[in-house]
Amino acid sequence: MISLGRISKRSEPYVLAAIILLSLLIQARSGQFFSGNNLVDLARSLIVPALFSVGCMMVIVSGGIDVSFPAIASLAMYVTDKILLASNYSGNVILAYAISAGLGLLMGALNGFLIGFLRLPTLVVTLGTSSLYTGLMFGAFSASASDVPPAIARHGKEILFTATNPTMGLTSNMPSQILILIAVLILAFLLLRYTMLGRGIYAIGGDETAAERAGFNVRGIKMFLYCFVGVLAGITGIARISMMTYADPSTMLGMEMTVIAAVVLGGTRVTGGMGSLTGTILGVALMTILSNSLILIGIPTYWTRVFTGAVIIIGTGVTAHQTIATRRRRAQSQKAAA
Amino acid sequence: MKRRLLLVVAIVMIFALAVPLFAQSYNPLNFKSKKPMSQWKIALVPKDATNAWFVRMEVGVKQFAKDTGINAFQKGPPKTDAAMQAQVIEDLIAQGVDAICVVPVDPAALEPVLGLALSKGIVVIDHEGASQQNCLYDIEAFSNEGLGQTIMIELAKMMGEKGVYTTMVGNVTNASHNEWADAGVAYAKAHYPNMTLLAAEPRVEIMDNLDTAYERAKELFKKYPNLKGIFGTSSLSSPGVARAIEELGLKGKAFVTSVGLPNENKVYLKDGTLQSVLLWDPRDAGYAQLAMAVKILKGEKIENGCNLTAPGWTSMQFAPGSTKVLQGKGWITITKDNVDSFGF
Amino acid sequence: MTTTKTAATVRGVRSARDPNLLRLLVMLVFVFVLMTVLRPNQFATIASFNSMMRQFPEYGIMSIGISLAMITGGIDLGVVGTANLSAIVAAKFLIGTVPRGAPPAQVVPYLIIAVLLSLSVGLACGTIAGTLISRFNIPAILATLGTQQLFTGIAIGITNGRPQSGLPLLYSRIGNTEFFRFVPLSFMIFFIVAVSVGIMLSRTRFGTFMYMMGTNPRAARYAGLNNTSIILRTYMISGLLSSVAGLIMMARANSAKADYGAPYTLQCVLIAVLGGIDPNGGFGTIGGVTMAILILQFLSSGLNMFNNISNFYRDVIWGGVLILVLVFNKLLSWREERRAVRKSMN
Amino acid sequence: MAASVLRVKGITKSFGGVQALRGVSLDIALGEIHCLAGENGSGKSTLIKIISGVHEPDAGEIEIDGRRFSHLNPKEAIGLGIQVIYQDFSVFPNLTVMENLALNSELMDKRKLVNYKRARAIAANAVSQIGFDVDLDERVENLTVADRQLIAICRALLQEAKLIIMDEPTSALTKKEVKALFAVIKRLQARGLSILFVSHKLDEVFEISERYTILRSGENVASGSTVELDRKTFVFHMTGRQFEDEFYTPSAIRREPILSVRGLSLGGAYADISFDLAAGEILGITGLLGSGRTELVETLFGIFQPEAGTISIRGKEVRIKSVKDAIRKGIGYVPSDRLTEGLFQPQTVERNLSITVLDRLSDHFGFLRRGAIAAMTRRWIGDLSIATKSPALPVRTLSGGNQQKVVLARWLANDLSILMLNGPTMGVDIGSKYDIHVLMRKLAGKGLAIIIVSDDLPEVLACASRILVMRDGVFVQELDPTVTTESKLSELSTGIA
Repeated sequence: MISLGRISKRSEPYVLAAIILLSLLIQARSGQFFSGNNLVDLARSLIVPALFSVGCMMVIVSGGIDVSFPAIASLAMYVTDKILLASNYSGNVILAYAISAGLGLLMGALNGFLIGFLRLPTLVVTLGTSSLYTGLMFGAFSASASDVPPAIARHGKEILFTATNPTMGLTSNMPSQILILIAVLILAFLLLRYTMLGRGIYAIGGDETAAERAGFNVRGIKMFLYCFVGVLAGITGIARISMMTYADPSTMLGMEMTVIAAVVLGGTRVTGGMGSLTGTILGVALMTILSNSLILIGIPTYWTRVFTGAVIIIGTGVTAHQTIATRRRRAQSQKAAA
Repeated sequence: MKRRLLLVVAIVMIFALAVPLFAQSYNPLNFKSKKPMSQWKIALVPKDATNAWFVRMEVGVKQFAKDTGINAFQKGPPKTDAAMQAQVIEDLIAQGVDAICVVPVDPAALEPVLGLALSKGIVVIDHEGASQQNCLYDIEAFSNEGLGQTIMIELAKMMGEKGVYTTMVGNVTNASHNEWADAGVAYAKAHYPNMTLLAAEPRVEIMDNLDTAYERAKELFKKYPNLKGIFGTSSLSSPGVARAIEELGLKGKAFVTSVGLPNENKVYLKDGTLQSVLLWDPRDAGYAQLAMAVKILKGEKIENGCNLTAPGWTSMQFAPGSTKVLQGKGWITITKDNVDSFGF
Repeated sequence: MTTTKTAATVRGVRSARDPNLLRLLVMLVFVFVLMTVLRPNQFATIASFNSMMRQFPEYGIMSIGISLAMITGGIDLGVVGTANLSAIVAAKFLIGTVPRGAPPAQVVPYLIIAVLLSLSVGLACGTIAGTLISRFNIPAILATLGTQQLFTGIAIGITNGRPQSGLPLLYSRIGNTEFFRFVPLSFMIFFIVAVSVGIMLSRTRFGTFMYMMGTNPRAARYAGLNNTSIILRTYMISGLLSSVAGLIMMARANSAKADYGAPYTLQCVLIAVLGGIDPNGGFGTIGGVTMAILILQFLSSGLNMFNNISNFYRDVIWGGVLILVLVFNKLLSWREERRAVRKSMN
Repeated sequence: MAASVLRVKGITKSFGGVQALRGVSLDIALGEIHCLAGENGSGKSTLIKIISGVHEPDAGEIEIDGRRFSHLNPKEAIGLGIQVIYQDFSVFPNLTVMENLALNSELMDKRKLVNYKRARAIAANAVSQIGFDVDLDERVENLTVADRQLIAICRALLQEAKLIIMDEPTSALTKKEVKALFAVIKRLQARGLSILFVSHKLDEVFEISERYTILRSGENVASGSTVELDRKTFVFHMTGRQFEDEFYTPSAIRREPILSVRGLSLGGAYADISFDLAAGEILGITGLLGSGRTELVETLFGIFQPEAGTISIRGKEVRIKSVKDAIRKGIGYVPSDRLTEGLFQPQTVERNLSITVLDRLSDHFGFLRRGAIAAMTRRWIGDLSIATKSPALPVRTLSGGNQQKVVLARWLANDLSILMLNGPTMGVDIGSKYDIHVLMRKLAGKGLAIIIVSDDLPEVLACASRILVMRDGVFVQELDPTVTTESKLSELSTGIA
């Protein structure tokens, strides 16, 4: 049923084309892009931003915006880390994920309450809670970089396979955390596509009043959504520190803007209602490849920011231009049809 | 119109000249405090408060306060930022502290505010800010140049004094990191003819992030197969790069060293990915800064060999040609043999 | 019928707009009194006011820039990048051209050129951001995220990240002038900026256009407003203000650097929001923003007087206050709205 | 009389001291098309919300299928077979037709998961019920307004509705679409459904309904069988006022045209349009949505740039580069969508009114002359009798008619020579509509050249001195309103005899 015309209106193909072009450029400049170990390295770097982007995309689809997820992830993982260290816990890492997810849930619930029940503007609320959570982490918990408990350290050493670059003999390990990403993606896909809850998220983003009248529990869905983002952030926090076997409370802060940029780059409509997991992952992949290949391309460190800035501007510019073009085309075809 | 403009300029100039802020030379002996010791208030301003390094420094500050009974505390900006650090100092001056010890994010940016402090009779002690003009003394565990040289000597040792290397800084805007790296590169040029700096990427930045250090290192080793060594400055570079070396299977073929904390590097030192990292204990540095401030408040004259009562800081020497910069015994080299003896 | 309906809404409108200012004022007084009571010998002193007046102008001016962008329904995340880039250009010019040890009279023309240069860089940066948003329809948040990277990147690129110091002494002398040994020049500049932007918003045609376009860009177009030019001019003003802030930072630090004040961006957005600027555009006043700036400065300087309280509690209080204000505003407006909505329902 | 599907008795409701409904009653028989009429603020919406369970009445009772309730909640109401189709249709623009149709019924079934196969079946079934031909995978935002409404109707049918309440269903539809809608309504009636048709458009009320109930100021003023009702009484019941019959005979049309359009074309919208307009004339342009009428006037207003042809003002060929340019040339435009194009809803009446004249009401440096603005605002509020307590109120607190007057005043305050109005009385109650018509005629009499774009045929007939009918982007005929009938007009614009 999907026609070619419909596909050309989506932004996924454009992002994919951009990724391919960029890959070819990197390959040409370094001869290193399509080596097994480079791809594994990229996949590894993708895990954390991709985990964040799933929740971020869902929030944008619902018509909101969330800038608090890095703060939630940091505080949740930090408190978890400290609890486990203090209790000399040496069991399974699942407990770490559970605690962190639980803390994320609580923090997300505050967002959800303020946004869903009090109907406060999402950007302002999450800016506020973000400030609150980071402040708590550094103030009340006087957080600083710390060791990780053995459970997390062991988890960090679990690797799925090792990719070797045949020409140079370099090896890269695929961390097991990629499984978490895959699981989250599958879960999010099922949630968004096959549950009323997921369709409700799209419905709210399309028209909130209509959603309410149709019988969607708008408050409940928003509550769920921000809780979900919180849980996801908590999990991401543990994934991050286990991959580094080192708990640095500030390592994730400031990621919100790049993640949002990646999500929008992937075709999610800033005003809500539209967005796909495929597009989101492509957007994140593009940003990840970009930020992890500046040396491979051979851009001097001093000029990397200029390059990233230019790519954000050009990338979003193309997407913006393309949606406007689509809108125009649609208006004209409607006129023609009438 | 023109005349009015001139008038305004003239008025501004009069006010401007009435405020002496710069290029004053102060005699430390004039900073002897008239207050009893129990009323002294000494603040130490770190670069930020979250870095493990400064958390450790605060241990020294608290220890000093306990040992001497003096009201000494650490108060840092919420983010590593020169402008915010200046604001904290502004507030401390307004509160009327007796001495400010500071680890500047950027010495140049603090000149005006520290000048203000000095003009109000507040003792100013710098640490890791050898280029600072507006301070009474700058105390260093070493000279910036010396540390850079030592990191290079360590790296050269690992690399067998030959091969391609590059430098890695916390941020390209970080002043002291750049100084160490510059000194190291200069030293290599003079002493190791077989070592070459990677021309395409002579200075890599890791955004003060362990994960970025790891990712940048991986990219470097992929793009430049003959890269053999990384001269790190930030304490996050050795664990990050070591992890990359280990994962890429380059153990024994590629090397890194930097300033580093024992705990962060323990694993890699023990498994041989890292051979050594350099350290001066920030706790002792914090303790020594306060001791220095107290000496001046007491009106003591500072001479070669003065004792700042912290391990490694017991016999300070003026840097060659300077009457301001005092250097201690230096840094400690941490290897797998002594890494367990620090307890932090 | 109509009479009773509208009479009720008049009350509704008035109490919905002014009370926010009133609440901010109450909060400001509360923080002030609290700090004064807790630190009687330190907070309410001339030295402490003098110190505060030297601190907030730079980020205060940037907050005003961001507020303007937010009134038109956008946001400007590029203020700090613009400030530093323009300061660096001025610094590079001064360092490169002023002969060492030149007498003040000889330096003045160079200073004037440097200031003009820096202001034009600010304008240019604003023009770029404004063009991206108005002509290429890039969402403001992304466009300015991009320009922030771009401007900071250029600043790093042309300096290799090193601070540009060694400015002629006269620059920071003038920059750090204190009138009557108490009122810093930077504060005067902030005052002038706040008053003139306030007047621009409330008393000029352009200000009204900004509010109207921020409320409904489509209706603005049909009313004959040139949205492209309004957006462009708004970001140009924001860029100009950023470069003013950059010049102040340059005087305060006696040097310029690519990343001075990087954390200010988020802080400025928070100030604007607490100050009552509607992030969706169309509403908010400079009076509110100024009060939010002062609240933040009182909190910040006040907390610096507590040796054992981490500066991060400022973030906690700030975030908490922001949320509480929102909740409070909401509960009140709900009460009003419920009345108004029910009446307009039939 | 047949059994009642819905009977409400003595409903009283007040909001914070304001009495919205005073003992209102309504009785709808099984299979009946019943019209609920009343002006804005008469209590229609409140009554609907009470029936659908959104509001709880203070007093009175609701009887559905013989069961009595003192109040309902929305779920109960739906369960009892009551469906409301709101003015905005409450569809999800970003979702497909299929989802729009299926989601609601899945929600009612309390399903947690989505089964696309079942959803498709549900959707296909729904559209087939009224013979609606639509691509189930198309996003609703790509559909026309009329199609969106049909989707809302199909969706209501899925809920096994017994009574469908349509809240001003025709306000955004063209004449042709209204016809199609009425056919659908008749078909629903044939299946035994009852329809409560809420409207204040009298011709529609006469055409579709069998019985009517009229509310005014929250009270029943009349009800009965529609055939026994005539226009005059209807209008009187609605407004409590008597109106003169309307028509316009231009008194002072100048010979020289002020505006001449020759061969104007815009790809995909209209082609080869030529006409003249003289001062004192009211030119009516009518045609269906999509006939190119809106694009034509918006081209004259500088929103679109024509691809071919010329525009001359007072004999001089001009290029209208932008809206500002159009205003400078003395052209004003009241857009069709007051909500999104006409007004700045949360801003004050004063700002909304003065926005186009700020250039004149500010000094050399752009400073506003606030006294002059206030005086001007006061004057126009008085002149057009805009009902508002204070010019400092947000314009959204005004009724539709008064809002439209604010937009009008904005243009009249300019030194205009040409005023174009697109759907000038859409969603405006009869009283205000009458006022606006009188005003337009008065303005034309004073020498303004006016273009009205409207598919409200009686309105065009009543106001215009000359009518141009547009179809598929071209003018099909010019008519003289004094000798034209509604059916002739409708025939010409639809192309269907």
